[in-house]
Amino acid sequence: MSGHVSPKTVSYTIFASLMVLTGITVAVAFINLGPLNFPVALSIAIVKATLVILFFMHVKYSSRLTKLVVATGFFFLLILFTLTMTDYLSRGWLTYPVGAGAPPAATQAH
Amino acid sequence: MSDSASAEASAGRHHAALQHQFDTMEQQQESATLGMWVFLVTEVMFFGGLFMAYLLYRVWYPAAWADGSRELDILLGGVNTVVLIGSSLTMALAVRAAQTGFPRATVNWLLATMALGGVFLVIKVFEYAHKVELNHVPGPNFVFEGPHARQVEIFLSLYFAMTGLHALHMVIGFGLLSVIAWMAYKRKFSPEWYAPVEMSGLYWHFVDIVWIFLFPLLYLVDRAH
Amino acid sequence: MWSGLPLFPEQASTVASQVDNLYFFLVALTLVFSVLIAGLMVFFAVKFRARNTAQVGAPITGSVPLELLWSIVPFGISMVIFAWGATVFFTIARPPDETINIYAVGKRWMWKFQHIDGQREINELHVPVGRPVKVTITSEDVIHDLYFPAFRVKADAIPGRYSTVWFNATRPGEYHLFCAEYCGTQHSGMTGKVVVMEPAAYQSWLSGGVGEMSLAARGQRTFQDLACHTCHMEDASGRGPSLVNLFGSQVKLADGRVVTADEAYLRESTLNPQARLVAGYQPLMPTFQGLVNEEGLMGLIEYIKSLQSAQNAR
Amino acid sequence: MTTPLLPREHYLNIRYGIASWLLTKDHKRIALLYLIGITVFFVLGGAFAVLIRLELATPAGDMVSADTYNKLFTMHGVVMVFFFLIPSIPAVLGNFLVPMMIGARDLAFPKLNLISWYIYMLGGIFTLWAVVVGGVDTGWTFYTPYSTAASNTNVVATGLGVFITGFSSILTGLNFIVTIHRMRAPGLTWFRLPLFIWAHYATSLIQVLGTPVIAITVLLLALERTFRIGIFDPALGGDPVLFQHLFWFYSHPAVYIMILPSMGVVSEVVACFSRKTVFGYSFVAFSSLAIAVFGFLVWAHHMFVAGMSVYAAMVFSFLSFAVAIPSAVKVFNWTATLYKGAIWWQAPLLFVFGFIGLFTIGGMTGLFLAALGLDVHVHDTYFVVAHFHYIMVGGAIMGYMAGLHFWWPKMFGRMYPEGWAKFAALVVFVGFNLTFFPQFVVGYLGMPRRYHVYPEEFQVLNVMSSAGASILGVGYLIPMVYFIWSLRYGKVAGPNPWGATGLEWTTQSPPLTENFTVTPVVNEGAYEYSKRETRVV
Repeated sequence: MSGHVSPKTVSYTIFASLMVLTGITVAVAFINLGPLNFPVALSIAIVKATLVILFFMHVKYSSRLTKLVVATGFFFLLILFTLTMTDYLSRGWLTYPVGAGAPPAATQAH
Repeated sequence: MSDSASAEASAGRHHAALQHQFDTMEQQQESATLGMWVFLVTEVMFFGGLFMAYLLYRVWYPAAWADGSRELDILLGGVNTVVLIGSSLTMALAVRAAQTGFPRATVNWLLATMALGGVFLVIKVFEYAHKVELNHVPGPNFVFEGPHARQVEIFLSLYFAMTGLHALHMVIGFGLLSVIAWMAYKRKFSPEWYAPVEMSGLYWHFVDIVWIFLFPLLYLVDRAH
Repeated sequence: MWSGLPLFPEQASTVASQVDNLYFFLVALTLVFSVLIAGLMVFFAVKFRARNTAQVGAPITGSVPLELLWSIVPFGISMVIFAWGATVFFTIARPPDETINIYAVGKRWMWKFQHIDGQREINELHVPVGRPVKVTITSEDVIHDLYFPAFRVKADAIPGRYSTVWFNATRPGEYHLFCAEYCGTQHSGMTGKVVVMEPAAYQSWLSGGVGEMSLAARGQRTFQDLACHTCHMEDASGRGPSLVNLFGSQVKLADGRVVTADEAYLRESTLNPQARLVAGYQPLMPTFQGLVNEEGLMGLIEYIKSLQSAQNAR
Repeated sequence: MTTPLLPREHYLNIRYGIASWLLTKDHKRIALLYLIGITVFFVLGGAFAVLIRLELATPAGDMVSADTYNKLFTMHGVVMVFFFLIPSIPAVLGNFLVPMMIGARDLAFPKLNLISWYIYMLGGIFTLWAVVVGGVDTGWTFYTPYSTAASNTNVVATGLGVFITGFSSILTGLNFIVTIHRMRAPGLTWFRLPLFIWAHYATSLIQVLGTPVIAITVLLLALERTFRIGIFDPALGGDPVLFQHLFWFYSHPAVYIMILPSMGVVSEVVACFSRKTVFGYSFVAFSSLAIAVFGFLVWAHHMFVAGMSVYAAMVFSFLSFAVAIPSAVKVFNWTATLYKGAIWWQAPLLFVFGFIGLFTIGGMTGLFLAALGLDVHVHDTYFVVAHFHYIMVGGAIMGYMAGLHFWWPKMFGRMYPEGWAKFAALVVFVGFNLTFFPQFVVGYLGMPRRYHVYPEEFQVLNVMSSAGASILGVGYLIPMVYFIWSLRYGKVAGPNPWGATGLEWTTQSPPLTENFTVTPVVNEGAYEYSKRETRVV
């Protein structure tokens, strides 16, 4: 067996960092950052997830293949999100004069 | 094709846990790890569908999302986050104990992990029970006061779908760990072969990661508005 | 009654020929490539047929120039098709500025049409020749799809949303009208005909519906029945914003966004008033979900459209 | 030349009894279990198709009621897509051949492989149960809100069947990926792999990345239908189009799950029967991966008239044209492989010729559908029906038939009757074209799909299609008969009746349970026919 053995101190350090980040994300939730709320919360979550993946799950010390597999998963997840949102976010773009139409004269007077 | 005998055929000695389709323990271990990672990728995509729905309706109904988020108990959610990250730590230590050949420690860390997982689930049950009391469970009996009731229902639908599936994964993980702990107790693992411990560890950490996203997305977002 | 073996649909709208030209181009292209591939395959298979059991093929492994050739050429061709298709699509997707407006509601299993002048039809649609017609479509239950094969256009009727399809009919006559999105038992019975008429005949057909109120007038009656006028007054003195000159204008919302007051916005604000609340107003308006059906909504929208002050009327 | 005898011991006769099959961990036996399962579903789906075509022989709805008709085409779609086409080549030929081609004794996870089969059968039983207790009428696409709010048929049971079977597909893909990465024989580098393996690797990627999304989508659908939670229901604020996005995120790549393994078969067969290496090996190999990846970027071309944004439609249209290129590259390379070959006219090659011809038409008509302005007219008409049958039946099933004939001697040690097989290939080709070509025409005329009754002017074309379908049915029945016949009476094949390259041909037919007595060592590319002096026969 040639699995990577990480020292206990690494595990404890990672745990402590995760706790700190949890504290930060909770604290930040009570501050109104306007449109930044979501990106900040998400970024902290991504950092936390990355720590778990790299250290608790040993990906930092794993083969290139494992790294590739992990990256592939998130890459396709991103495809799902971005291409779907391409539709939703551009729905209103095609504008034509909404007054469009030639209402019959009779109904125009008011 | 050359029919020269391969090296491992003459190697002779096989580990008891070596399956017939593999040549070496190393090959078997690598295959198991790769298989587990590929499985976790499918899990990512599985939860991905839910996150997609979450993303869309969050963009559509930001106000309802803020209202719904405020309905969730940040204290319980926060405690659960700490508990689950703690269980990830104990899991990592269990794997380390198995790698380095300390079966007693392996069992103990696994039991600690299961205990923390149990705490998480119990807290989750209390959260759900509270929602049931308030008729906040989406469906025909759903009641919610406020201007965005219908959109909040979607938020809570997603809340239940996401946390419910997550909890289901926890339950499965709990079952897995009990088997692994028993095997460790029976001294089935050694520094040469601890694949099941490592696999369960990967699974458990994955479940933790899902929660790392669920917590801010469901409990925290737009709370300050 | 069937008339032999039809191979090609009638062209009865301005876009039909555009769509068909692309179709002919692609048919020709398909023919060229199919004949090329099948021809080469058969030719090689016959010409290089093994003469004896010991024969092996020539040691050819590949050719990068050839690979590049048959990657780049098809890519170029496909980009031409893409651009062409997108251009035609844009024409289909964007109605002209001046159109005759008709509302359509799909309901299992019928199509209900409302003309601005008040005529209502089921599974039949009368339109004049030579004038662009825009149909605003929605559904009362599941997804349907309003399809005019002779005009080469279709659009899904989606519950809770408006979609549009437009066409400019070129030839008087009767053509099929289909539901093209599966909707249950009588899906294949959700058909009808679109009758394209000469302008004069269309005018007399329009005025034939004696006693029918115009759609806007019906909407006005709904407006009063639902007591909308008690809050939405003509001047801005009501509890709700005035609706005069609202349609087509830019509306500032309570959360700071600005939206265009189009059909979809008016529909949403009736059914879910707080979703996009106008700045400066309290969230007092109740939902009218269940109190007014899709056709009633279309009347309301048409009524609101008609509320243009004199200087704003186009 | 002496007639060879069957080997004394092989995977089929090493153990007898039901338990030795139902508890087997041998990938070859599991492949045969799958073969039986998918054949049953193929016959079932075919029976639904026969009834559909009979009904459509006349414009009136005179044979079955509208509700029955709707259930027929739904069940035809569900059974054929989820229970036949998706598992067909990977689970039968892939299961049998992936370990043999890479010189392994089994897949990496044999137990998981058996579990996959049980999961597949369990999903199948759920679906059959749904059929027996009344069927389902939503179309295989399960579009909301019809499936959640309107249909009163067994949507949840069928959905559950699809959900369960999805896990079988995922686990098969996972098993292949790990096996191909970790179990290759010494010397078998990536660029010495048979193209069949490349194709299955690409297929597995799609299975692993796409299937979970359909699983969660179906789950949400079931929740929506049961509890009215509102995620897809416009009446509750949800978006039915979101369902379509999630559904097609899997279901479009799923088309490549069906076609890619067929392409793998075609590469093997073309190389073998032209006694040449595949032209542009690395281009064919990478085009499989390109198809798998690009296949995930194009799904919304199923939704151009579904109310999506005009700009998103343009993005998806553009990407759809991009995915056409690797497919075209493959077709050109196969054709070029024939050039200066020593073409040996055997039945598998005839099926492959059918594949190439029909796939070319199917692929080219795909361009019609990717072209936005044209798609508006032909979307949801019989043009689409014809197009995807050219891909799935003309492509995927033709490839499956080719592969089944090509490896039949390896699987059972006996030859199928060559003359009958050539005849069947011809019948299938003729019947297929007669069935589906008229549907292009009737589709462009504007006949919508899923129509129980239709205007009378479409009748001639529909009658042609129904007549073709009966020929096609016969074309599929003939092989079923002679395959079964050959199990007992076929000529004994010997280890390598085609004189083919590839590790699977270096062992006895049928192979031993552990495939190879000694792990083979590979020191050359996959298709070194030109180095061979004589054919083995």
